[in-house]
Amino acid sequence: MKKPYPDAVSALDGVLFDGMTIMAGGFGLCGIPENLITALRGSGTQNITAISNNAGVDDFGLGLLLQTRQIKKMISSYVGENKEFERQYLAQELELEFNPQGTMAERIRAGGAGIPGFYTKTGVGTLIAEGKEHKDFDGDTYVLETGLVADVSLVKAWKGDREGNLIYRKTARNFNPMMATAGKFTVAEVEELVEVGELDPDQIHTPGIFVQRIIQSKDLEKRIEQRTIRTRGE
Amino acid sequence: MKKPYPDAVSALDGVLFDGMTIMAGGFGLCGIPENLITALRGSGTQNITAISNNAGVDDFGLGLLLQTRQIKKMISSYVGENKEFERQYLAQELELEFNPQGTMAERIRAGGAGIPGFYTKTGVGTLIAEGKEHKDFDGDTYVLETGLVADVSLVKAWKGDREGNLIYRKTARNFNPMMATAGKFTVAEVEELVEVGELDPDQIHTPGIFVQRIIQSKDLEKRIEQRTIRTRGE
Amino acid sequence: MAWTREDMARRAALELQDGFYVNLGIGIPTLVANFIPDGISVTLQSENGMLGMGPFPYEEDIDPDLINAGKQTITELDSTSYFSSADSFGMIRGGHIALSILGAMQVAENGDLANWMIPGKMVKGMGGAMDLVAGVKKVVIIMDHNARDGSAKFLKECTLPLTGVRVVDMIISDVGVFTIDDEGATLVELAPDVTVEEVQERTEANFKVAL
Amino acid sequence: MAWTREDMARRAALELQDGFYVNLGIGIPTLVANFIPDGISVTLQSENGMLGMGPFPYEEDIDPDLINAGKQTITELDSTSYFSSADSFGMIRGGHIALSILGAMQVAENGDLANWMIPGKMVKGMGGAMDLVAGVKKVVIIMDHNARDGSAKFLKECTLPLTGVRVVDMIISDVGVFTIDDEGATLVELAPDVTVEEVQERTEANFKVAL
Repeated sequence: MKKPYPDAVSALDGVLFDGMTIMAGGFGLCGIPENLITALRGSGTQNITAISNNAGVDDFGLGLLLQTRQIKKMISSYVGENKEFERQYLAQELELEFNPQGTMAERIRAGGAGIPGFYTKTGVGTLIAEGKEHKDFDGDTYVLETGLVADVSLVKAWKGDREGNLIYRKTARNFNPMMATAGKFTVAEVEELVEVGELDPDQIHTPGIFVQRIIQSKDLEKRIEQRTIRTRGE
Repeated sequence: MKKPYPDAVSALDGVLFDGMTIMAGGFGLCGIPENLITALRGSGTQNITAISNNAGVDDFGLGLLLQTRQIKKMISSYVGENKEFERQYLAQELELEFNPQGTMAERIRAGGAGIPGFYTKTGVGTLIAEGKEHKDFDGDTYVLETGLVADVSLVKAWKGDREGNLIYRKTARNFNPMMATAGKFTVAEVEELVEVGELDPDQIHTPGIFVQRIIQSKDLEKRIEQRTIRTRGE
Repeated sequence: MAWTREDMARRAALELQDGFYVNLGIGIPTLVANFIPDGISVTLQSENGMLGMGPFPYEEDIDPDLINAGKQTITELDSTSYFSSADSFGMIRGGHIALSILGAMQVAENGDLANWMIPGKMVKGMGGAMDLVAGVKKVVIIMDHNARDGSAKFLKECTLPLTGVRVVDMIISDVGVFTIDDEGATLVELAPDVTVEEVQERTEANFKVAL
Repeated sequence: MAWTREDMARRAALELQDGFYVNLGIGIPTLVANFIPDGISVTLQSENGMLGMGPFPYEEDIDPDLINAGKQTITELDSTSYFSSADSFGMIRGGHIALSILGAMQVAENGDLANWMIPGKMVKGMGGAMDLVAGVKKVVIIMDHNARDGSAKFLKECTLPLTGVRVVDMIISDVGVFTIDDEGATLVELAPDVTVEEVQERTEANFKVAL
């Protein structure tokens, strides 16, 4: 049971198939599995349902899979940054399911934790709740949302060890920990792949049980969408 | 908004009332809020509903509140270690609600996260599911469980800062992080109360938003229930 | 003289109280952070997984792993903690955030809010807005009182798809401040030189006046 | 010659596969850790919040913050991680644990399990047993084949309150090994010198024989 793989292409070997559901971690372009997305593009896998908070930008992140028309459907909370997405969606070439961001995060956590459904107040009385079951608790109305799982989850962490234990860094954590739990098969890429014992057991964010394969990222771009600075004196 | 208090008695001042619901962290006697339990006993608060995985032992942990008959009802998963508990329960002096341990942990997390109900497979077909709503998802049957909240949660951490950020140590973490989120008012005791900035932001288990007051523990006993050792040569 | 965007942000900052945990939306609400009153300590939550958001970085401190919910580069503080999106929205949905300040396309007199989609136009998504208005204890809207074409944005009923039902507690617009509760809407403050009559003309919603 | 407790634990250990994440119950199941076959790496989960459980400590290494689900002092390994009870049972309920080995009071031929309460006696609670049998992929029971009074424990139907319905995949008792699937129970191994007839006499459940 060796989890470390030499690169993204080998780490995805044998686990991809047309029509599959993929989860990809990240918020915007922060904390996305760059190497694994590139390898998924290279695989030519078709008709993917992609669960990811955002859809990348035209030439980066999941935008790379939109360019090649590998994605059939997106489940996201916000896709405003991507022009190619807009074009494909308006031309009805792409299916889209919007989820409130917190509902989406919780659905993924639920999927990983064996919870098939939960109630939330988010979206009650809006389009999002139409056609879904409602239920009252203590006089308030809530809507039933279901757990989400993926055939393969692609996650990005900062450090990881050879058993698959992961530690994330700052806001690059975002959706990655839940997606690691909700993949039937989870592949992680990390900036530093270390020996077992180098990570503090109290600080591990994702225990290795959730990670089937792990690689060390190469040539990360870590692109910034909104470079916002202050100047001295402000 | 100063969160640090000088001791457990002052940290509970003004937040206790007869008939209240308390959550107390810990698994067995590991990671229990010793100082706060002692102060709660000293307060004389009556008719408490106590949500805690275990009930302590006769003369330690929540057992201290059973001795003084301050607890009206326990919500727990396992109470086997406590003789006084058994006596009061068999004499019908004490109400008891058993929850499967994972269901209990999830109910507390749900309470803190604004989830009033969720479905689980745990307990379907057993006494635990009797009288509860059932629902099928993908051909399997699940039972509806509800979120739990407390008037006051008492938690124990290893380190905490003056903003209430907490870090737990080893298996003393257990129920403490969820209980911190599920208390309408949460009081934490920590072994080391440090200045803001001393804890690594990536390693904080409980963000300070969940902690209203914090004290440094004094004279912790940290009693061990099952002292199990191996000898050299084994 | 109607309020400028800065005036509105400054007025919104008066809703902050010492020790509050607050979530600020994208746009004008972000400006509120510049007007936190002296002597008050407020902690900013960013729903992508951060409590204790600091100011924008100096050029040399930019970190691609550290952004806010608007995808802008930011900095951390001594008190900062990071967490997952699930934990972040547990915090929001669970009612632990005291105040959220957001923008709006339309608000109805009963507190209904529409701020995420215009049918027929490309929809970018609701992001965390539906979760915030459903979970946060108090929701304050900062918006221009009227649309660019002059039409009313504070309405009897929203015509756009809703973000939340009966969720808005306060509107701060360029003409003044309204509170909304179970009894309906009330105009409680006017911007300088703005009259009640002018506000009534520019508003479709019914509101009481209690200046 | 019926199997001893060690024999049963040794046999149960043959169900382990390289890379498995496993949860061992209190009592005889704990012994299984002593018989993990050479060349196989298995990670033990403790449901109070630990993955990668090490052996009992030497006297000087006892740490009150480090116990297993049986409240025994233990040690950590290089690969250990700690997490909350909610995360631990998310792992269990979510099907991430390959194998759980537990004790039993009664098992029925359809896989029903009773191992937590005897009506009329003080009930200590189910702890994590209901969650484990509901969530773990494969559930193996180690038990004495008969109760102390000689009565059968492997039954047509359990008479005690259930821990889970149709959850047991394998029973290892002192007389041999049974598998249970949708088709029913099958005796697949016998302890040395135990006969099928003897097993049938000591068992109430119907079972096929496929030795």
